Amino acid sequence: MKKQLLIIYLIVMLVSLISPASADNTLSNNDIARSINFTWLLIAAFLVFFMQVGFAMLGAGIIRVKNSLNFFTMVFMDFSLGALAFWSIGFALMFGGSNASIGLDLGNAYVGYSGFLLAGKTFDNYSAGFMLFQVMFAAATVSIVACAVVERLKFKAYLLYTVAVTAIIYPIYGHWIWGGGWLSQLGVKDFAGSGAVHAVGGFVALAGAYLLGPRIGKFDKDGKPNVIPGHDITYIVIGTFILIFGWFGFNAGSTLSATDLRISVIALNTFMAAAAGATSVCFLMVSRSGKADITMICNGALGGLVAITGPCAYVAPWAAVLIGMVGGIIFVKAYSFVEWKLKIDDPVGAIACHAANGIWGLLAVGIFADGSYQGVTGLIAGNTDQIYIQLIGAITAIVWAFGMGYIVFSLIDRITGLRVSPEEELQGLDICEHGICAYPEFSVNSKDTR
Amino acid sequence: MKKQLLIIYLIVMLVSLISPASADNTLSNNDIARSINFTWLLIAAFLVFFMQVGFAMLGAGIIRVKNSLNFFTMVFMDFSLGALAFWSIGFALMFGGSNASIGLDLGNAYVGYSGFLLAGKTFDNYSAGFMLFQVMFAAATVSIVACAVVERLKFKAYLLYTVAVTAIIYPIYGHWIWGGGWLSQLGVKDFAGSGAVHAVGGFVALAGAYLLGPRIGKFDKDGKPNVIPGHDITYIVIGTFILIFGWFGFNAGSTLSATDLRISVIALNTFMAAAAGATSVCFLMVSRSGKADITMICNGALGGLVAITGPCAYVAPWAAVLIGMVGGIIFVKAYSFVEWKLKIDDPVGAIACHAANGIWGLLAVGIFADGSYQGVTGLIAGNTDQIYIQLIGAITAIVWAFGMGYIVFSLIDRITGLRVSPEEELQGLDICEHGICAYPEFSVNSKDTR
Amino acid sequence: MKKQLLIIYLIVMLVSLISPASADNTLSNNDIARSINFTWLLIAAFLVFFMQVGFAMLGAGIIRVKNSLNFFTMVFMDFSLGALAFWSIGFALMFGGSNASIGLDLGNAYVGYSGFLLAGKTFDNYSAGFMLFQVMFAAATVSIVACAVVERLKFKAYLLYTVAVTAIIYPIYGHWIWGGGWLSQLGVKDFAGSGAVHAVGGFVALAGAYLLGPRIGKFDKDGKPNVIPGHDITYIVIGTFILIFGWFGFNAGSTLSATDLRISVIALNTFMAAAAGATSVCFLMVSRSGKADITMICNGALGGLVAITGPCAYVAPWAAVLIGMVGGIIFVKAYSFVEWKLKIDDPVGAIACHAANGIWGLLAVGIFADGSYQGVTGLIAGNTDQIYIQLIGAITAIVWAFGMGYIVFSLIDRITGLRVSPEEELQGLDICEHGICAYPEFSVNSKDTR
Amino acid sequence: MNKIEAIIRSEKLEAVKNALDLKGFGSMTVTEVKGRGQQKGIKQIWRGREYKIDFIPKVKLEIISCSEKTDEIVSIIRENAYSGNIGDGKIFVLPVEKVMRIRTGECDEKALE
Amino acid sequence: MNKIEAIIRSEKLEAVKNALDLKGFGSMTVTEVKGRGQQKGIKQIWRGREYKIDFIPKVKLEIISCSEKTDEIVSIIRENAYSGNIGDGKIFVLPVEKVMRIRTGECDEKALE
Amino acid sequence: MNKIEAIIRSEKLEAVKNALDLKGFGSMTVTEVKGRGQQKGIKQIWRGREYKIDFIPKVKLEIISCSEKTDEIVSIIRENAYSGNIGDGKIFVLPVEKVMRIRTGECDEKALE
Ligand SMILES: Nc1ncnc2c1ncn2[C@@H]1O[C@H](COP(=O)(O)OP(=O)(O)O)[C@@H](O)[C@H]1O
Ligand SMILES: Nc1ncnc2c1ncn2[C@@H]1O[C@H](COP(=O)(O)OP(=O)(O)O)[C@@H](O)[C@H]1O
Ligand SMILES: Nc1ncnc2c1ncn2[C@@H]1O[C@H](COP(=O)(O)OP(=O)(O)O)[C@@H](O)[C@H]1O
Repeated sequence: MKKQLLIIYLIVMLVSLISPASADNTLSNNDIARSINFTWLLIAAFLVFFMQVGFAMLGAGIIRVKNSLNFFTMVFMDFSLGALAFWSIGFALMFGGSNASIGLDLGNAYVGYSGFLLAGKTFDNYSAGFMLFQVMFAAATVSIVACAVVERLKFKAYLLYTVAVTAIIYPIYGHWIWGGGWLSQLGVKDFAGSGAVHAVGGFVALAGAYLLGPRIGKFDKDGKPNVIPGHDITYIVIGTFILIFGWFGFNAGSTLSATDLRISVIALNTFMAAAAGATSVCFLMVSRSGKADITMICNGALGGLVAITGPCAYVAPWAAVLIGMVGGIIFVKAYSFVEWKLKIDDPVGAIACHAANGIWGLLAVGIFADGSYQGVTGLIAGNTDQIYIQLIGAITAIVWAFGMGYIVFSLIDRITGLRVSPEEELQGLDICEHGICAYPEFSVNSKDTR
Repeated sequence: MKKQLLIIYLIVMLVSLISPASADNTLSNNDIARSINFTWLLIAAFLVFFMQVGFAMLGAGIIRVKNSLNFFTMVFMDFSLGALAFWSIGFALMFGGSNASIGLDLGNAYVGYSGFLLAGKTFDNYSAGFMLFQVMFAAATVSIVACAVVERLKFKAYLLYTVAVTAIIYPIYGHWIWGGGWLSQLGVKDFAGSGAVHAVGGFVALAGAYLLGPRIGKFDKDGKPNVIPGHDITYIVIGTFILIFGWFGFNAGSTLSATDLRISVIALNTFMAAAAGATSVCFLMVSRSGKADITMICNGALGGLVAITGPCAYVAPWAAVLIGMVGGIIFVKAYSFVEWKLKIDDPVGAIACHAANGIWGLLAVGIFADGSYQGVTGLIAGNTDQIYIQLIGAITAIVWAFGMGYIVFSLIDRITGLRVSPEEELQGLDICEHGICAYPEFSVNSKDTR
Repeated sequence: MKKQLLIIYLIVMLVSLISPASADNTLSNNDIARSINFTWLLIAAFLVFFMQVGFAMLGAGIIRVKNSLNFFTMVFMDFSLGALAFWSIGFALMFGGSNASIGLDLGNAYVGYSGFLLAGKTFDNYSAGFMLFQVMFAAATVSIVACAVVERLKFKAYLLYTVAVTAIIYPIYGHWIWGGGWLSQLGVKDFAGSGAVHAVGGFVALAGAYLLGPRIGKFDKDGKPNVIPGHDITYIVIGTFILIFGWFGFNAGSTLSATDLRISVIALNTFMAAAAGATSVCFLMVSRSGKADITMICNGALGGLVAITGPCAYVAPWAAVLIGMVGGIIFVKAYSFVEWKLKIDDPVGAIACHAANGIWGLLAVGIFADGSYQGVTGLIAGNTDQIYIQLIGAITAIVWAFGMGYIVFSLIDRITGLRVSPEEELQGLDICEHGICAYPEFSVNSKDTR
Repeated sequence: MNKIEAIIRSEKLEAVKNALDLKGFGSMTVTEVKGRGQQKGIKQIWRGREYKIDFIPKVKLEIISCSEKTDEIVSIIRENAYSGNIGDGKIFVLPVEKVMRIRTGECDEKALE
Repeated sequence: MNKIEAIIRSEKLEAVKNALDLKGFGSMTVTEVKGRGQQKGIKQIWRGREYKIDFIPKVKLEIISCSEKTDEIVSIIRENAYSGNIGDGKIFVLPVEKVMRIRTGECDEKALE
Repeated sequence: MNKIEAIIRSEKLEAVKNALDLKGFGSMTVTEVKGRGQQKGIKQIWRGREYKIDFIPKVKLEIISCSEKTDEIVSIIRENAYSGNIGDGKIFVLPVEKVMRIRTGECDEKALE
């Protein structure tokens, strides 16, 4: 991505040198190109923002009603507080030294250090739009973690952790792969963030869920996981629809420009992977139990999307279908694995969806990239190296995200404590942390409401 | 539409001949025009995709809670499985021979046969975006049918029928009218699909609802239809809002390009027709019963939208208002007609909304087209021929869609059976087909839950 | 804004003179610029339209379930009926004489009078898109008022009042500030409508809520306000998410063109103000009661958005953060003030959110405008005049909106009566005005359902 | 006087109500309840795994009647709530000491007219 | 001891609760129910057609009381649930054999203190 | 025969149900109710202001039993619904005159087997 940024930036600079008088009468080609690129980038940013409400509905629906409002509040605050943290610190750590825009000139292979607060010479029309797009990715990473720690994490701990992810954990890995850091120098390719967003989010989630421990009642004394159904399946489906809608911006917007006509292939690949993930899971579930099991189908679509996020620009539609199908199945298998083998309680399935498929997406680049875009090639194009390079990117994501997640959650534990009291957990976090339940006028039937 | 496609395509081709060096330094005008057209087309496709969740919420809200999840699942799978079917077969049948893009070169007046799997030379940046836009229309057609067969159709039958519609029924009519087939040669005009999407969907729905028979309890022994209220009126309204939002993409995106500045007239006409449909129904209902009857108002807006879909580019705003107002009233009348005269049980009102107004939309072109766009004229511009031509398009849609719907549903009946057992129907399809109900923690009051 | 309109318009005109042959082969730069500007304006209009469902969900969730459908219907009809009223009358009063487009040539400093029904020479591609964008603002103004009068206003009175706002009250203030009227001549700056939309809507709301009186049970005999909780907190949060999403179009679309690259700064400022408003309220509430109080956080974000709407183009991100933070706090304070001091019952908090922050937004231009856009400067740029000019704009908004609101609601009182009977109010307006409740199959627990 | 309580299938409520109405016993109070007994629970599926819902939604009918009418009402309920399958439910009769109609203050038999 | 059951209008619950509370009868259990009787159903409209909802939402109040207090409680409920319109509801009194407070194991009168 | 009514904490239902099941008392009917008593209401917050919810969600268990089994059932419920904190709830026992199983028409003790 760094190269792209540079090229775009150079074009922008060039133009302002060549045509200084362009503002006052008719517009030059490059003025216009810039405006179409801005339009594309901004609309993509709006769409990625909109994914937040998809996350909120999906997660809230999958959990019990007594904690659903808490989940909504978590997602709402992660983009709000996260925006302030990313704007003031994260953006500088991530893109400092990338020269993606004026003023982003200080940084090394490990971390950037220019552009804090988007102040000084860093601030211009281009960097503003660019940061808007990037901040949405940071927020998405946090929301992924929320999925795994909900129903028991203290709200204050969540606020602290939001700052840690948006100011440090996400931006630094981001710098390595998208900000000109050592992974990008190695040649790791992650177009829209299977690794940078999803694997990182997913492995922080793993650390968080592990340190928090399971919800009361999730595991029997003999370690058998119990079923804890959610409360609003329609929200799960609506949330998934919204996520797919926003994902178009997430992936196709990652060209950062509309003059890169690959956007249409990316959008199509994104859609086909979602459709394929949903379809493969649908057939799997129906063949197993005769029931369509819509929540798994939704996660199949999301698994497909996570997987295609990294390779979306480098592969052909048939490969997107394949990647999506496998992504759906990976979700199903990983979901059981987390519950039955790792014995970790991940209420919304973030680890199976984002961690497992994030890795799959990184590797898929090394397999299916066909050289039709930016010369990236994988196994099917006869390049056996890329997959190893991708593996390095994947392992780095795992180590960094799990490690940092572990450290941060442990630190927060010392500061505020991680977990609400068992009484509060039984009563539900909506009442005890937010003072109100989600549906004050409705009768709720849940087994363990106080 | 075929002509448009050709022109766009020719421009695209021309440019690549003229300016082979355009990629490496500054961009040519046609490069930029392409990128703005791609941007428009893709965003329109995203909006049309988003209509799916509008359909899902609208339909789920109008039916009983015990089947609401089934409806969500149907819509979710129709775009998922439908995407695979349209990509592999439908697209080739529809646009083969249209020359809308390279490789779409084989086909005749009745069917296309090139571009299968979007493979080979057919696959390029342009065709990818074009297919993405088109696949959303195929999915919309299926969702329309879902509205009429819900609460009793087997889920497996639905999957089969989704493939039939997206791979064959929709694409072939689509080929006739948009892919260079005989209807387009005759001069039938259907800008964004009053006929191709809505009338076709609506008449397949009629066949399906007829073959399935009414829900248990819908008709008295003496044939009087009973009232079966829905369960979530807020979803109906939200779904309608979302559909209007997406419809902007449906209609205005159908220029396939943003350099065609008619897009703004189309968008305005779309909005005015929705507003007019809602308003006319609101006044009608209030004058009848003193109650605003919001679900009818919503359908009034949708009736207006279906009606304006065909003529949206060819008419002036005042005509859009008129078309929308009549569309609203047509919905109200047709809704009663289906229930009381045809004695067909169409839970969500798809026949009244999409079949009746789809035909009205086709005819409205022949009445209100004023010659201000692409020279299409109707009665008000003194052209008395167009309305007959439009009538041919309408009759063809009715015969093809009802006939094929009848055949396909009859075939599926032999393969999997169409209808769930009466016990399953009473219990609700959510539990029996999907294994879970929509709101596991809420008390539900419905008369006939087991 | 008028100047902008003129410039854009002149460019458009110029181009059509210079390059008359542009349509038939390749496109000129200005053709392309127009198409990107249309694309931007239209998509922004779609987003602003989508805010309507945000309003509907937010408001419906904050009130009791027995009136929630009524609120949905109000919002649905305000854009529907409002579109017809604005199209036929309001648009002409607002932009007549502004020369924003051909045919908008008659008007003076106080009112416009050309462009009725968008007919005659006024109607062209540009004016169609322009009106579409503007009509959404009119609808938003009405929806703001709905928030304050809900749970007791008669539906028929609401329809009358919708016409009054969209045909007269909003357009005339709009003419003064955006249509070339006296406020714009004075130099009042209100980029996207802190004053024109939000303050006007908010002060009409104040008049309406005052004349209607409080809901039964809202105040004790001794005037102490009682707590009347809402029924669906998730809708409040989802509605807020949707509003933020749409607000990107509201603010950044108000450039009316994408070739004005300031759009990206505007979008970023919009987002940062929302985030800052949410964050400041979150910390305030947590420090007060230990509870996050999500509905207040949502209103904090909205308060920040209302406040940034006027200054969004003229200020830097750090100022947007500040404006947003203050906006959040203003909401909290004003909310108590309205309840405890004014003793006015405003169920959804429209007065605190839109009236108070609308004024704050107007003044903030005079404080934080830094001269980086269109030369607008405020206190921080050493210009002490602008704030006084802004004050004039603010006072005008207050006097005009409250005055006209008072007159219109008083008139409607004579025609249809304003308020439903106490029996109907107790039963809820859903049943008595719309004939059905929002969730027919669910048990509702509210204290005062019949 | 008696209080008749019947736990019946939700889908039989309509029929029972109509039958009672026909015979002039239109007054009743109905509650949504969940029950368990010989009827096995409902198997559901959540994210790939089966689990059993132990309690099955039922409807509880409550009718206060004069002692002479009790048997008639009980048998009307029984006939119309009957499906023959496990889970049809039960009818209980309890003694009632006093009844008052709030609107009129009438007591006992009078309050039931 | 007695069990007092009262079917009242939902909007009267607040007043009845407060009145009972004032006299020291703060303990009660409340259920959302639906009832029918002389009160006609609610007319609703669905997609252009009227239909009638037969059952009207009501609230059931249950109070276990010592026999001596029963009459007082019944009359407090009656006074405060009264509107004078059809549909005000009914109060029933049933005999109770035994009461136990789960927390303490206290029985009968003691459990009701 | 008796009707045992127990108002218990929602979160104890599972334990009570299992304990009863073990001893062969698997049949019961359950209703969501709201109660008040010595237990104070729940403080909630709405738009910056505290308010109190007076009624606390509870679960009502209803079991019809033969008179001989009543005491056993009552004590099983008591043991398993017990937490020791205010709000544990109460158990009431009422007399029942008649029981009928709808499916078979069996009456009284037979209907309870
Ligand atoms: N002893 C009992 N006490 C309370 N409720 C009972 C009892 N036995 C049955 N019920 C209620 O009756 C319903 C049907 O009973 P069940 O034993 O399943 O079928 P059947 O009555 O046909 O034998 C149960 O779901 C429960 O609600
Ligand atoms: N015989 C009865 N058995 C059970 N519930 C009854 C009986 N009669 C009345 N009710 C309850 O009381 C409510 C009010 O009764 P209704 O006859 O409508 O008015 P009123 O009590 O003022 O004459 C009913 O909705 C029903 O819930
Ligand atoms: N006299 C009563 N009549 C009806 N229900 C009661 C009565 N006393 C208590 N309850 C029910 O029992 C629940 C618990 O009672 P409470 O007095 O709060 O605690 P405890 O039983 O531990 O003293 C109440 O919420 C209410 O539902």
